[in-house]
Order: sequence, then C-alpha cells, then structure tokens
Amino acid sequence: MTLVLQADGIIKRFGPIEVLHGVDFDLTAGQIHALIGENGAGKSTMMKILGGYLSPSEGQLMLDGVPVQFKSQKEAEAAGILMIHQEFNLALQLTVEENIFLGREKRSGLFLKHSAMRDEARDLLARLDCHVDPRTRVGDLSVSDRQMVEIARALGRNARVLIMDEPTAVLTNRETDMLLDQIEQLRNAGTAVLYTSHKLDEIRRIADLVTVLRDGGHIVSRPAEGFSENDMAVAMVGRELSDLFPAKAKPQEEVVLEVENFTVPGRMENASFRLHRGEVLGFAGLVGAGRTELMEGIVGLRPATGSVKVMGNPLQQGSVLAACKAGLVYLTEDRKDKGLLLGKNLTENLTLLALDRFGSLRIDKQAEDRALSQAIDDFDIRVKDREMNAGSLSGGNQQKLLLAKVMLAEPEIVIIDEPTRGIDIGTKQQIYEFISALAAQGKSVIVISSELPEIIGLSGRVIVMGRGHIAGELSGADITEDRILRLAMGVGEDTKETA
Amino acid sequence: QDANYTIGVAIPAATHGFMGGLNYHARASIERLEATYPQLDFVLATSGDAGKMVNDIEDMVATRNIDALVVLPFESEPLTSPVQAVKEQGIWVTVVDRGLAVPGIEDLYVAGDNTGFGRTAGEYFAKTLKDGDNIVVLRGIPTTLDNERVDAFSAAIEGSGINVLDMQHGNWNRDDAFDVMQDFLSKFDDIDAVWAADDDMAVGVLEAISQAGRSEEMWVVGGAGMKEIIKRIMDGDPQLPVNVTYPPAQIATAIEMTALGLVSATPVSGRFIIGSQVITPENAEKFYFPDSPF
Amino acid sequence: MSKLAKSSPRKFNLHVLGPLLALVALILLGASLNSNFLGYGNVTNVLARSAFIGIIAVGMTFVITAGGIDLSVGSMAAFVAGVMILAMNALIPILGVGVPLIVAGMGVALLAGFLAGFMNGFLIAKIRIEAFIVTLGSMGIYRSLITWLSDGGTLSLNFEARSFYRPVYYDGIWGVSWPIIVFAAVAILGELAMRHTPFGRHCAALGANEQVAKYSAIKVDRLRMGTYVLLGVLVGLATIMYVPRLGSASGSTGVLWELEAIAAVIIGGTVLKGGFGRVWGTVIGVLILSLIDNILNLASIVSPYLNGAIQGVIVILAVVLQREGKSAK
Amino acid sequence: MSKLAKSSPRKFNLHVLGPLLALVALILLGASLNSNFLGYGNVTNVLARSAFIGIIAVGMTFVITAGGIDLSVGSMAAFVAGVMILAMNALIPILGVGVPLIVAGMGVALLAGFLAGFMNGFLIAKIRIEAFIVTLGSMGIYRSLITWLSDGGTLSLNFEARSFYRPVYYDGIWGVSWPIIVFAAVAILGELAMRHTPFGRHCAALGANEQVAKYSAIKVDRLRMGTYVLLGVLVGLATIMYVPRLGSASGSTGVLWELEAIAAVIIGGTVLKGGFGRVWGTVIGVLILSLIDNILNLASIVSPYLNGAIQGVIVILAVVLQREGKSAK
Ligand SMILES: Nc1ncnc2c1ncn2[C@@H]1O[C@H](COP(=O)(O)OP(=O)(O)OP(=O)(O)O)[C@@H](O)[C@H]1O
Ligand SMILES: Nc1ncnc2c1ncn2[C@@H]1O[C@H](COP(=O)(O)OP(=O)(O)OP(=O)(O)O)[C@@H](O)[C@H]1O
Ligand SMILES: [Mg+2]
Ligand SMILES: [Mg+2]
Repeated sequence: MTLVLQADGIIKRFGPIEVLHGVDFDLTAGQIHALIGENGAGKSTMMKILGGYLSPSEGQLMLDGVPVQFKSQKEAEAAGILMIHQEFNLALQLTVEENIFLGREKRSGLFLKHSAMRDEARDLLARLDCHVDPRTRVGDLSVSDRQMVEIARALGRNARVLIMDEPTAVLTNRETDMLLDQIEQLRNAGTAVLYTSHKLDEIRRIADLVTVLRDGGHIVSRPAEGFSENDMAVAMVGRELSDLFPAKAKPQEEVVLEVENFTVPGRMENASFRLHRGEVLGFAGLVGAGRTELMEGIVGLRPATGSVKVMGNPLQQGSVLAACKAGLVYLTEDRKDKGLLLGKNLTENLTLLALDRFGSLRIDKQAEDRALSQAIDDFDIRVKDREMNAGSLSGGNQQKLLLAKVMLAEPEIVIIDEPTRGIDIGTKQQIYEFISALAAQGKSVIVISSELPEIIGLSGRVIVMGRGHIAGELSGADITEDRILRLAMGVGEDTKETA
Repeated sequence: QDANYTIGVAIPAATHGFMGGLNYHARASIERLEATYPQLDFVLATSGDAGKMVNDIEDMVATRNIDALVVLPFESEPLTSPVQAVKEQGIWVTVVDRGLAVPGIEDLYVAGDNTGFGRTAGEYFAKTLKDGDNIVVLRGIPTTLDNERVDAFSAAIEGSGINVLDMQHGNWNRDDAFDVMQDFLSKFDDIDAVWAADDDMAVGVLEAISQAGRSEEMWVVGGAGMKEIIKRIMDGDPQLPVNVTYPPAQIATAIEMTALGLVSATPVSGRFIIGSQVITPENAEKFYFPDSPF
Repeated sequence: MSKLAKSSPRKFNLHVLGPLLALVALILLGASLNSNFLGYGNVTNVLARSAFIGIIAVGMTFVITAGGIDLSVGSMAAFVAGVMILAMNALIPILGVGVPLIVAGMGVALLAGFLAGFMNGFLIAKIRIEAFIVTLGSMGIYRSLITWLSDGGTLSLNFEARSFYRPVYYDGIWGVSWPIIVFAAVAILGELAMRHTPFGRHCAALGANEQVAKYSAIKVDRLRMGTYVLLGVLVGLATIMYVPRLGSASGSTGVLWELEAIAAVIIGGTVLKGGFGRVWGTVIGVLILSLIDNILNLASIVSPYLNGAIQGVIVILAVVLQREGKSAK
Repeated sequence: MSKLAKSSPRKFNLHVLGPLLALVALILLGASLNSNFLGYGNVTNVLARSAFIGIIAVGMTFVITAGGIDLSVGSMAAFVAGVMILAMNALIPILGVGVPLIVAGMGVALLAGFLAGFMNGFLIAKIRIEAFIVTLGSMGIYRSLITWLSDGGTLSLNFEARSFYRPVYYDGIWGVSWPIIVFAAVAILGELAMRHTPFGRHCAALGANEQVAKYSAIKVDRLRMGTYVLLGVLVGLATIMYVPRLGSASGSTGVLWELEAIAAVIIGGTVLKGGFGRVWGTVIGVLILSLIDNILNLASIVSPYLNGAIQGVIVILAVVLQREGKSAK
C-alpha cells in the first residue's frame, strides 16, 4: 500500500472567510477513502484543492512524497489526478462523445477519428450500463444520464487518483450499483479513490477508510470497518440523531389537485391521479420514468394535454404563473440549470419566484433582507457572507436555498423533485420534518424521489411510474422497496430479479 | 422606331441631400424619356459603395444586355477598369461628374466642375471679406472630390489675408454639421463667415448659429442650390448672401443626351462641363425647383 | 457574467468606477485644452446632443440586460422622425399650427416607436428569430422606408410648425433645455426600474438564465417583448426631441446611432451577453462618447481623418479601465 | 442555445434545410425573372463577388462559434487593401512589375491581416475586454487609418501593376475564376476544420461553456486568440482577391462588410451566442445575400430606394424558415 497523494494542514480562505482550517489527508493506491461531512463542511473545497482546481491558502500537497504545487488543474491531470465535480462540468451544446473526449480527441494526423471515439464512448457508457447514443447532445439528457456521461468521461482517462464528489446524488439505486462496481474494479486495479456521498450506506459498502469533516475542521479518520452509519452521522452532525422520519400526518378528504389522463407528448402518457389536502404523495420510478416530465407538464413548463384541477378549478394550461397563483409550485430536480441563478446573490435568487410579494412596483429591499434571514434559519442555510453568489454556496446549501425560494411563494401544493439531492443526513432530517409539518398545516406535498427509503418514510401513498406510464399505486403497509421496484420495472410477483 | 434599346444608369445612393437631388433628376428624366421614346428601356441602380456599383454594372451587362451605360462613378479609381471593360464590349459609355482615372474611355462626359465649385466660392470670400477676417470651413465626406473643392477654395483665398480658423468634416450631413458648428462657435469668439460647402450642412450650420444668437456676426455660403436655401436667397436673407451651383440636374442632361445619341443620329459624344455659377438674390429664380426633393 | 460573479468586492469597486474615471479624465482633458469647454454654452450643447443617443441607450440597456440586442434603433429613429413630420404637415390644415399639432405629432412619434418596437419584439420573442437578424433586417427596412418616403431627399417640417416646435429642443426651464431634462428623467426612471422594480430584476434573470426565469414563473416571452417595446417607445421619445432641432429627417438621419447606443451601454458596464445591467453606467457611457467628439472638435489636435482612430482608442481604454479588476483573474 | 439543444431530430432537419430552401427559392425566383440569370456570365459574377464576404464569413463562423464577434473586418479589409497597395507601389522600383511584385503584395496583405487579427485577439483574449468593444474600437481605428493614408481620397495601385494583377480576379482555370476557386477552397477547408478537427470542436466547446473548455485542458486564451488571427488572415486573403478587382482602396471600401459577414453566419445557422457553428451554412448565407442584390438588379421591380427593405425582409424570412422548427417549442 503506497501513499500517492498527501495533504498536510490545508487551510483555504475565500476572501476573508476561512472554510478549511488545517485539514490533513492522504490517499493510498488501491484504497477507497471516503470523505463525509455536513453540507458546507468543506468536502468539495478539499477535493478541488486535491484536484488542482483550487490552490490552498496554506498547507502542503505531496505527490508520491514530493511536495507539489498544482498551478492549474491541467498539471494535476498531467500527474494522473482526475476529479468528477459535484456540479456538472459538461458543455450542453456538445454531444456525449464530444464531451467525453473534449481536450484529448483521438485523431489520425490532423483529423478526428469519429467512429473510434464514438465506439469507445459507447463502451465506457456501457460499463455503467448507460445506453444513451454518443451522438445526442448532452443538453437533451436527463440529469442522471448527464452524471453518467461525467463519470464515463473520467473512467476514460485511466487515472492514478480519482476524486468523486457526490457522483451518486442524482442516480437511482440501480445506476448507483453499476457505478460502485466500477469503483471497486478501479480500486482493485490500484487506483486511489477519494469518494464522497451523503448516502452513508454507499460509504459503508465501498469505503476502506473514512474521514469526517465538520465546519472545515478534521474530526476523525478511521477504517470503515465497524464504523456504523449511525456513528458516521453522529460524527458528521456532532449530535445524536433522533428517528430520521417523522410520523406521517393523516390526509383530509378534500381533493386539492386532480389530474385526468394527462400526457406530455413523447415523454409520458395518460396519467391520472388525485392529491388530498394534508397529504404527502410519493412518486417513485426508475430514471426516465417520466416523473419530472409529468410534473413539469402539470405546472405548465411543458406542452401537454389533459385536465388539471386545483381546488376544483381547472388550471390554465401552459402558464407557470397561473399555477403559482393557484398555489401550485414545482421545485426542479435540476438546481444548476433550472433552479438558481448561480451568478446572482442569495437575495435575488430567494425572492425571484415570489417577487410580487415584495412590492408590485417598488421592491422592498428591507423585506427581502428579512426574508433572507428568515430563510437562513428556517432552512439552516450555511452562508459565510450574505452577499455571496448562489454559485459559491455548497451544493447542499444551494438545494436548501432553492427549497426556501419555492416555499417563499407560500404554495398550497408543492411538488418537490428530488428534495434531498446532495443533502446531508442532518439536514435531510430537517427537510423531512419540514415536509410533514407542511402536510400537518393542511398543505399538500408531492415528493418525487429516486431514494426509496425517502419515498417510503415520507409518503402515505406512493404512485409508481415506469416507462412514461403510471404503473400502479401503493398505500399504507404495501409501500415496500420490493413492491415499488417490481411495479417500476413491470416484473410480476414470482420472478424475483434485481436489474 | 424599329430597334429597342436599354440604357443602364448607375449612380450613388441618395445618402445625402445632393445625391438625393441627383437621384430625383435621374428618375424624373428616365420617366420623361420612357414616355417620349417607347423603344427605350432603362435600368437604374443606386449603390452605397464602389464595390456595389461595380456589381450593378456587371449585372446590367450580364443580364440586361444594355446598349449604353450612364455612370456617375462612386469613386474614379475603382470604377475605371470595370467601366473600361464595359466599353470594350462595344457599349456606349457616358460618364457623369467624376472623371475616370484613365482619360478617353467614355464616349460622352458630362460633369459639374468641382474645382470650379471651390474656386467660385473662394473668389466670393476673397472679394467680400477684409484682410484678417476669420472663417471656418465644414468639409464633406472625405473623398477626392471633397479634396478638389477644398483645395480650389484654399487656392482662391490664398493671399487675401483671410485666415481659416478650422476645417472639420460635417460629412454633408445636417446633424454632423450642426454639432461641428456648435463646437466651432464655443471655440472661436470671432467668426465672420462660414463656408459650408453644401446646403445640407448649411442648414445645420445656420441652426447652430441662431441657437448661439450670433446670426448678425457671420454669413454662410453653402453649395449645390438646395431649394430651401435658394428660397431664402430669393427672399434676400442677409445670412445667405449667395450660393454656388453644382447642378444635380447634370445627370438628367447626361441621360437625355445618351438617349438622343441612341434613338437619333445626332452626334453627342464629347465633354460637357457644367460650370458652377454664383446664385445671387437677383438670379435665384431660375435655380429654384420647388418640387425637387433637394 | 461568470467573470463578474467571481470579481471579489475589492476588484468590483474598480470595475464600478472605471467608466466614471474615464469620464473625469476626459473632462479634465477637455478643460485643459479649451477654456470654453466647461462654459455654460458648451456643457449645454454636449448634454443636449447626448440626449437622443442617451434616451435610446437607456432602453437598450434593458434589451441587452435581458440578453437581447437591437441594431435597428438608428434607422427606426429616422423612420419615426419621417412619419412624425409627414403626419404633422398633413395635420396642419386640420389642427392649425399650435399646441394640439405638436401634441398630435408627439403622439404619432410615440405610437410609431411603439409599433416598431412591437414588431421587433414579436419576431424575436414569439417567432423566436435571433434578435441580431431581426433587428438587422428591420434596420435595413426602416432605413430604406425613410429614404423612400423622403424620395431620396429630406423631409422637412412645415416652416411655421417648426418655428413653433423649435423651443422644445432649444428652450427649457431655469436654463436647462428640455432634451437635458427629459434625458435626466428617463435616466433616473430607468435606474429606478432596473434596480428597484420586479421588471429590472426579471430582465436580469432572463438574461442570466432563461430556463431559471421560466421556472420562476416569469412570462419570458412577454418580458422579452416588453424590453423591445420599451426601447421602441424611447426611440419615439428621442425623436420628439430630435425633430425640433433641425425640423427635418432624411436617409442619413440616425446613421450608426445603434452602434453608439450599444457601445455606450457596454462602456457603462452592462454585460453584452445579458444578466447584468447598469443604467447609470450607460449614461456615463453616452457622455463619454459625446465628449470625445466635442473635445476633438474643440481642440483640432490632429488630422480630422484620425478622429475615428482616437475615438476607437478612447472607447477601448475606457473599458480597459473598467475591466482591469477582472483581467486580473 | 438551450432551445437548440432541445430541438428534436425531426425538427432539426427543417432547421438544417432552412437556409438551403431559402437559397433554392431565390434561385427559382431569379431564373423566372430573367433568362440570363442562370447564364454563365451572371453565375460567375455572383459567385466571384461573393468571394470577399464569403472568405471573411468563413473565418467569422469560427469566431462566433467560439463565442466571440468581430465588427472590424470591413474596415480591416479596407486598411489591409490600402497597406497592400502602398507597399506594392513602393516596391515597383525595386521588383518591377511582375510576379514577384504580386507575391510580395500578397505577402504584405496576409501579414497585415495576421497582425490586425492578432491585435484584436490579444486585447480580447489576454486583456479580457468585451470583443464587441475591442472590435468596435478597431473598426473605427482602421477606418480612419485608411482615410488618413489615402488623405481622404483613394489609394490606387499603379496602373501597369494593376493590369498585370487584374487576371487574379478576372481569370481562372477551366472558366472558373480565381476568387471562386479560392472561396471554394476556404469553404471546404473551413468545413473540415469545423467538423473534423479538434480545433473546430474546441471552438464549439469554448463558445458553449468556457469553464468546461478550461477544465478540459484546452488552452482557452490561445484558442480564442487563434480564431481572431485566423479571421484576420482570411481578411488578408479576401483583400488579395479584392484589390485586383477595383485596384484601389478608400475610406468607403468594405463599409458594412462586417454586418454582411455576421448576417451570413447567422443565416447559415451558427448560433450567435456561440457553441455551435456550421461553415456550409455560412456559405449558403453568403450566397443568399449576394443573390438578393443580384436579383434586385435583374428586374427593376421597385423603386431602388426600397431595395434595402426587400433585403431586410428576405434575410428575416430566410431565418424564419430555419427557425421554424424551434418556434414550435
Ligand atoms: N467561491 C467561494 N466563495 C466563497 N465561499 C465559498 C466558495 N466556495 C465554497 N465556499 C464556502 O465554503 C464552504 C464549503 O463549501 P463546500 O462546497 O466545500 O461544502 P461541501 O462539503 O461540498 O458541502 P456539500 O455537501 O453541500 O457539497 C461553504 O460554506 C461554502 O459556502
Ligand atoms: N431536459 C431533457 N431533455 C430531453 N429529454 C429529457 C430531459 N430530461 C429528461 N429527459 C428524458 O425524459 C425521460 C424522463 O426524464 P427523467 O429522467 O427526468 O424522468 P424522471 O422519472 O424524472 O427520472 P429522474 O427525475 O429520476 O431523473 C428520460 O428518458 C430522460 O432521458
Ligand atoms: Mg460539495
Ligand atoms: Mg426527474
């Protein structure tokens, strides 16, 4: 076991703000080292430093025992260190194949070897059991497919050190399994892997060594053996965690949302369902099931046919504003491209959806400020400086900001697509409590999630979608992983297969 | 009355007053001629730059089989060889106003007299102003013909003791002239006369002067005989003592003579220089075309 | 934008002050070159001249902030002026020369501007054609329409009407002429709209990321259209100030105003790709541009042929000053 | 762009065919208006004169694909032509009139173009100034430099030299004149470079997302600079074809070429905001533009004053055809 990359006493400041206070860290060939911590703990920052995207304010990096300073990410890459970003790093207008080979195209003489690259891209994706055509534009892919492309791209360049920042945040279990297998293969092939995720079971499954960060400080590093999920959670959050899921509220009779044979052309067909006041309705399904499309259609973001009634009144089709006024809002799964203005400050992002509440003619800046403070404690958003751009919030905190933005519109019905994507366990708990609190207040919530425990723990009723259709509905005690998966994959009771 | 003829007319686009007038006279005479001579056919093309003008001429030759070309070269140099090429195809060539770089290409040359234009104006200044009087000059769009005019003007006032405070380009444009004159006025406390060299510019200049309330102090000489200006000269406006002609109607003359040459046996080749005359309140009437746009 | 996002507070200041510094530098230069430069007359001239481009540039700021562009404003202004003049001349028999006539003329101008802006906006927002192409097209269209209306020559306002209308450019209150007052008003309102109203916010959001704007319940098409209509109306307003100056319009009216307006906006620190706009910066940009001309005329330092070159250099320098902060990154 | 990203295959076809349809429509129109339209003479004329803008527009395609813009090409061409002419006139005593002189002239043109492009590229890529401002500035600079060099008049090539040089525009091989051959060559090479070389890809990546390009070990600054240099050299090449045609350069040479070139690029389907470029589309765009002029000359349908309007309408229509697919979304 040889040390490949070491970091001693890494300190990182952004302007006046110190976000890492002297973190020691090392990566060993053929070992998977997991880095865990709350949102904003500094995981991504640490990884970016190791990957050469950021340079440490203080402290020393050592490659094979020799001190190094990566002037740019290129140098790190030259040294065989590769990083998969938490936020995607793909050019949307380019095709999958173009993205995978960007900067290292295969060529014969001057010209590109298209077919060679296309085949290799296909193979790489196949290793992840992802079967998108390499010629499709990345912009046309679902988030999860995009993530797969991002990973395939890293796999393509056989690295000595592979840094993965929450690669599974947007994946479903099935895809996650694929990925984890690949990672284990890489480990066995002698790659040093640095891995982070908020899904502690994954950590349990693949990590050899676990390091916990809290508020930019190094808490512990210890072997994964005998480090239970609960202990990890405690080490991360710094307090005992009570039961993750709160008690389910009892829905009322009144139907607040009624959808009749609703179709989003080309994406999903003929869905009908009802949502009751005070209910938490879960939508489960594999990637590509069309849940997102259905919901986007309902709130008027996609051309669609079918009838939608809110509180019994038909909803004007194709107008997000109308939906919002009717008290129906949708929280997108794609926080970076559809959720937040990364280049704008927190306030402008927070109030964008509900701006009319801050004065129809003149925006009341004080009120906005109060709203921000409110949101910061309500959702426990870790901001170092109120003027910072949304883009420089940590991933999980961006998700919280997005949640706050949507809730600011005080909707009667909230559709949350992947509510806890990239959110730490402590905060997850807060959000779950928040969701059921909403239900308790007589609001209604639809939760789309690819994390079955979440669906199961939260919803009183679950609608399962598969291949663009509603495959079935489960409620009460019937809501189990097994039955959801079967419905999702459309396999009968007897054949027990795990795809 | 047997054969049909096509005459191509290529002139610069109406980007400022004078060219506007020229375009007007061209179209007017074409209508007249088409009415009188049914066997005549005209192709009129206006172009914003030399390159486009060459394109137009090429097109006329290639697709409209013209028998004669009347051209007011956007610039002399660039059009010389293309027009020569046209001539070599045995097409009658009439050149208007701006001579080609190589003499003897055209069959007929009708032109105003740029040097004369500048000289006439200069002479008027020289004889009207006293030694030591101050004038400012507004130049047109930087072109050879503008240079010719200004050089001739300077030559004519040479030694008269008039000193030229400043020359700036007003680009034959009212707004630019207005701005330039405003700045001249804030820059110089004593200006006795302005050579605006073009009536469009004169309009802007007069406006600027009256805004500064210095109308008594100086008079203005424009050029090319725009109808509004002529009118004011007729009415004896002290600010506009005279004007110098540079007849936009010359294009009409050229087109008519060319047409005549085609339909009748009248020999029309040669050079016709339409000299620049001084318009005074006395003779102003005969230069006044109320329905011309210029 | 991403650059902007990154520029940290300290650098941001320089970025903000850039255009201001350039302006001050120019003023000092001018004052040193010519004693009349800071005189009432010259200052009034420069400000009044800036008004046309200025009023238009304020509108352009919103269009660009929302991620658009409009190349047609110059010829649109010429066209609107032409229509206004024709309308007024036609109305004299009915209304006679007097306030009603002027008001009618102004109405026509604003309406024409509104319609022209609406056309652009419709093609861009609804039919979804590149703003660049649409406005390049309409630029040609309006330009040749005015040439056609004026028969290649100049459309002039009836003489009496003109003398009656003239004060709207030349007079004012307390020695401040109307164009300046209107420009100032438009600038202040624009600044307020950009900084303190949902409209300004939404423009920035739209320019920054159309998707996010859409997901935030912003009526993207209507908003985008709104920016072009606003610009059109402001062009109309600018025309109202322009016509009384010389009382005429021709094919050469307003040539290259679009470039000047856009340049002013960019010099002012608005981001060409959209997402961030600054109205006061635009105002400074406009002043910088007209001061350059003014100074070049006041001090005939070099061959007038080189004026363009000097202009170019100064424009670039003004922006270098401003970008300094960023280039560091 | 995001729109483009989403356009599904079926719609994409129309999007691809759009410009082609427009071109075909124009050709049919022309043929129906005038029998000589498809004649050898006219076709040659149109193609040859498209060469200048065409060669430049191919370069512009790369600049725009990489997320840039260049407004200076028109005046750059004029300036380069001027320099070339001065150089050749100066060299005649030394080299005499002959092939060496022509070669020397060509060398000068290419070098001048290279340097001009380098200047733009440097200011944009290294000093990080908005491309729009830099090139707007250099547009003014080159324009007034040529006016100054030509002392407000026209710079003309010595007459013998011109007669010797003239064939480079008017002659060719197998009845195809040189400008057409060169244009074709540039277009084909450009298409290859865009589609089949890393350079083209990297341009698209840069235009699509600079961060991503940076993190993919692409030397972003050098690449961006490269696009402007390439464009500069192509401007030089275009000049080499242009000078023998008119044998002179003046302040009015190449006015508005930049707009024509950019329009051609956009009509061709390249995305103005960058990230996607199509060279063959640009070629079609260029042909569309010069056919419009040609057809307007073929049949004096309307008052020449309205030509601009017709042009504008057709340009917009050409793009509508192409955007059809998207507008559906
Ligand atoms: N460019 C920046 N400017 C200012 N602060 C920043 C910047 N980037 C990150 N930060 C701050 O550094 C802290 C650590 O961020 P980081 O992204 O490393 O958290 P993280 O552990 O990855 O959280 P998550 O699990 O949500 O991804 C956060 O408080 C974040 O706001
Ligand atoms: N922006 C998009 N453009 C084109 N196709 C998309 C887009 N987003 C998703 N798709 C496709 O639509 C189908 C459904 O999308 P999506 O994967 O979001 O469904 P889902 O059920 O919401 O799954 P998840 O939300 O877990 O990703 C998939 O085939 C996906 O590839
Ligand atoms: Mg992170
Ligand atoms: Mg989804």
